Amino acid sequence: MDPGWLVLYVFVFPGLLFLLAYALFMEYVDRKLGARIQNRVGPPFFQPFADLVKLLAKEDITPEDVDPPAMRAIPILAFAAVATAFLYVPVIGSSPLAFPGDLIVVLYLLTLPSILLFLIGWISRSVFSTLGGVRVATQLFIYEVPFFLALLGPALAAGTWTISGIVEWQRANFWVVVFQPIGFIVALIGLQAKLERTPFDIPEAETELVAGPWTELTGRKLALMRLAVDMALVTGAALIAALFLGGPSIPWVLEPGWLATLAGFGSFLVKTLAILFVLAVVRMAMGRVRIDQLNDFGWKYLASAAIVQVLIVLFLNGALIA
Amino acid sequence: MPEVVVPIGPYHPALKEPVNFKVIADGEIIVRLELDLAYNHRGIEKAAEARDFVRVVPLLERVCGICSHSHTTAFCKGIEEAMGVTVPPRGQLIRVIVAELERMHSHLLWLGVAGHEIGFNTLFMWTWRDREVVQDMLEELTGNRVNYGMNAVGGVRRDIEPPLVARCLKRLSPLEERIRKYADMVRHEPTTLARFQGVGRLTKEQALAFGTVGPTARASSVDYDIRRDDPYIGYADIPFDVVTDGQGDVFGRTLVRIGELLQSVRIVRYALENLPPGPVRVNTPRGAPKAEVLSRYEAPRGELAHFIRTNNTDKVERLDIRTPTLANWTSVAVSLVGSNLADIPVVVAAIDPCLSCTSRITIVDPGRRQTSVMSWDELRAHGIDFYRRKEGV
Amino acid sequence: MKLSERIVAWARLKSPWIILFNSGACNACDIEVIAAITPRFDVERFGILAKSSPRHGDILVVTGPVTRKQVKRLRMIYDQMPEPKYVIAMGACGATGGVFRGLYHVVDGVDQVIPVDMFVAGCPPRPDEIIDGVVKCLELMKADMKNGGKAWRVKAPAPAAEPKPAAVPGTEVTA
Amino acid sequence: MTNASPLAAEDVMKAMEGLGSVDRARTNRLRVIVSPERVREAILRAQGSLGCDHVIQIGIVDNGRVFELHYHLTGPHRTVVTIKTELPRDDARIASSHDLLPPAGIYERQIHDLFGIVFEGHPNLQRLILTEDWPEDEYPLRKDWTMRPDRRYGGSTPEGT
Repeated sequence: MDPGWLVLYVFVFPGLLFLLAYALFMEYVDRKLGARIQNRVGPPFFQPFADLVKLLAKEDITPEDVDPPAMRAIPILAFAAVATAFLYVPVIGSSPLAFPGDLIVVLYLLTLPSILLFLIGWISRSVFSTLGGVRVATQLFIYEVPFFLALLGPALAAGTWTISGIVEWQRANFWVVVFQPIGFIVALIGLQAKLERTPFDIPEAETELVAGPWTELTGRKLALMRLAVDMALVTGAALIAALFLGGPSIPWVLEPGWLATLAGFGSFLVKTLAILFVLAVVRMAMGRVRIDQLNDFGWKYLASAAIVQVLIVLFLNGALIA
Repeated sequence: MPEVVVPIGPYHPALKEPVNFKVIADGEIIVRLELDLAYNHRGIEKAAEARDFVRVVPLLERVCGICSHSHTTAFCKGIEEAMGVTVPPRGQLIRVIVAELERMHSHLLWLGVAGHEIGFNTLFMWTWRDREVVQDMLEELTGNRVNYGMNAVGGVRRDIEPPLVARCLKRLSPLEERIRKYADMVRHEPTTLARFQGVGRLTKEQALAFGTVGPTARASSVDYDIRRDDPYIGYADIPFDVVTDGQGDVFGRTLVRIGELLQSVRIVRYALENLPPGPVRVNTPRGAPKAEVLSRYEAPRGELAHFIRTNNTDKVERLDIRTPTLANWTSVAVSLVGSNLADIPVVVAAIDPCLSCTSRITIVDPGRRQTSVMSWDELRAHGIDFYRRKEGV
Repeated sequence: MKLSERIVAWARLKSPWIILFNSGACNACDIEVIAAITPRFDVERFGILAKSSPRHGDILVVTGPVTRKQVKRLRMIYDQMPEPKYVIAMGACGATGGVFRGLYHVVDGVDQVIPVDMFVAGCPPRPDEIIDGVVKCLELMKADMKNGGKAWRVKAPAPAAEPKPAAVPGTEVTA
Repeated sequence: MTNASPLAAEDVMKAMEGLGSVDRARTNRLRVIVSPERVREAILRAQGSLGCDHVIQIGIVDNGRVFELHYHLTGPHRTVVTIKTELPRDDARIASSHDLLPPAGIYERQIHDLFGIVFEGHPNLQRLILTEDWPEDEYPLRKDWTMRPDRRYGGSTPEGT
């Protein structure tokens, strides 16, 4: 690929700039949907942007006894990890940066914000942050395994570890969700838990721990961390759309090429927003579970369901080859 | 992980009111609990001794903004008893209407807050939306949304006109329908069930021993309701049922409150339809003869007691207020030990604490205040010993 | 103002996050503030969010006459908030102590403890009035940004606070 | 347990025999006046033979001469049994009843803080209600208490908060 195009791809579209804009838009859609379900009007469309700018301009307090460079670095790391992960997820056709095994890298990069959130809770020297951080780590061990297993299904079926490859395979065959519905549901639940949204917002449970690991964050750090989570929402939704719903591919051939790309982009938007819709409705229709209840649920049902799904995929693969 | 002290409050988002628990948690399990509650102490009892009856009523209204009518009614009926004055039936029924509307707004408020405590914000928003209907009725009846200013010694200060009665009656039916919907929602929503059932359980014996009152006691099948057991302001003639439940946990308390909401709708409807004609207020003497009255009242949170001593002047010699929240605190502190950190808000909220009532005077520490850290076995032993001592009485 | 300053000023006005602190009120103001969040009034329309950590807040809403026990805590919450921060004192109690003025365990008004930018009258103020108060506070914020800080509002030094009356509590005429 | 027949004055008189006089303060409230030393005995008897299982309130009155303590108890019969006793102002102490009535621990602590009555045997009679820096020897709800201008009553700090 032409290096000029690559720079454009990484920084403008569908890289950083688009990601930022889409993340803010997603947050708006999420909040607005929630408000409508709750019988309210909800925020205006520029609200996430206003919040971001305001937080960036606010005083930045570093609590006593906290290592300032570490505190400063963590939100930036989280932001960078998610922004990088997004580059490998196909938005308009395949990603030019795709390489064998990029699915593993994306999953790893998406785990980073949670670990960093735990770290920032741990170093904040506040009881609420520490407990929140410990809860983040506990929750991480509960949802990561089923989430990874669920995302393993499409890769096994397609026989490739590149996300773009899985998308291609789906274009040739059919959407993964058709024969892996369990995996799809587990992946959605895992994403909800990863993003710490109700009913899995245990780490930042407002009524118990003020704001969990977020308690001591101010100004820029808070802004970046919020943005990282919004971007993780986009990346996670895009990832699930790519792995289960055929990503930006469209089932029929369009001419000319730019029209196909445009249609692919449209299908990307529709699919991610549909996933967001499901996540938002779940968020609004439920209360928060306790961490021990999540532990029960995660290991008893979620992990078993994911394993069953993987076994089914393996069996089907074997049957097809035989 | 070592034991952590989690300070909950006095500024804490779960409880918009100031209270402080030092929760000593081992990981997620509560090991010990230290309560410190009097952040709202303002000294109202002292002030009540220095002001005359007319000025005490607005003061008592501001003991607590949620149960403002409860405090004034308890006080007024105590003073009326000391003076030997009878309030005309119309005035009494208007008091009942306001009291039951207040119970409705308080219970709806509680239901929303309980939803908020478990992160179920949609329930919170929906109940508070319907609470606005009650608030509208209260505003039309009394002229104010929160501190009604309705009571005076000798009766009520505003009469209800027939068009207003019709308007209120029209609002009741949709409200009742909504309440039934919430009852259904709470019974079937899985996360609510998971968070409410089996949490903060009190047996009937414990509920009696710790002196709980109101919905907290009634959820542990203690059949105790001042409205029926010691009828006041016309409750003797009004048909209603005392709602009890045998589960004793937060879920039981929720069901009791929802049941009481429906009963309140019934009472308000009955009272509106059967308003007798006549005056709403009688003139009272300026002072009260020497007397001693224990005025009990079933506030939304339970039995409220005003102990009033008068001494031939227009001021009380002593006004001693025992609020329902104060009576319920001991049970909370006991039932929280050993439970999960995440359960604190919901268990505390389950008694519907009204801290500005409570801290107007006092408080509490049921456990011994050791500074040493107890091991889990020691704690168990302590718990067993504690219950044995309490229940042996 | 430079363009960046303009954008920041706009963002601040569009996204005020509030912190609610009860410094000894009777709950009436608190439930009215919470009622303002709920569907009938829905302040999220204006970008107002109720936040839980004082580190995230822009506007501190204080209800109630400050009781002696809460003075230290109120001060601490205020100190924890990042600049620029504003304080709204709610209701008659927040302004003067209301019916509790002169009682032995209150210090009569929020401005005895922390600087207050806006008072909202009422006992309790209706949610509409609370929203109006926040909006007026935003106008003040705008004026502050135009004039470069809160200093322009100080015209003359405030008279020294009167010493607390030593009379028997409750005998004074309430304001 | 509900709707048991109300207590008759005779029952209370019989139960409280030898402790003090019984009078009827109101239709459903009976009052027995006992000396401070025998309060615990009276509570035990009320719990035993009168079946009182609920303490409503420990009311306290400072009438200028003495402190009056009123233990309001009730039970399934829904009649309020008030046990009244008087304590001298200069040496106000009485045995604690926290072990007989679990909720009483709370009420006694509040009374101690505001009136300075000492409940002997209470496990934890500490300050809870007033602010931490309130002067130790001042009890605001006593009739003869006034705020002294030369003293600092906590809350505001010298640096002008």
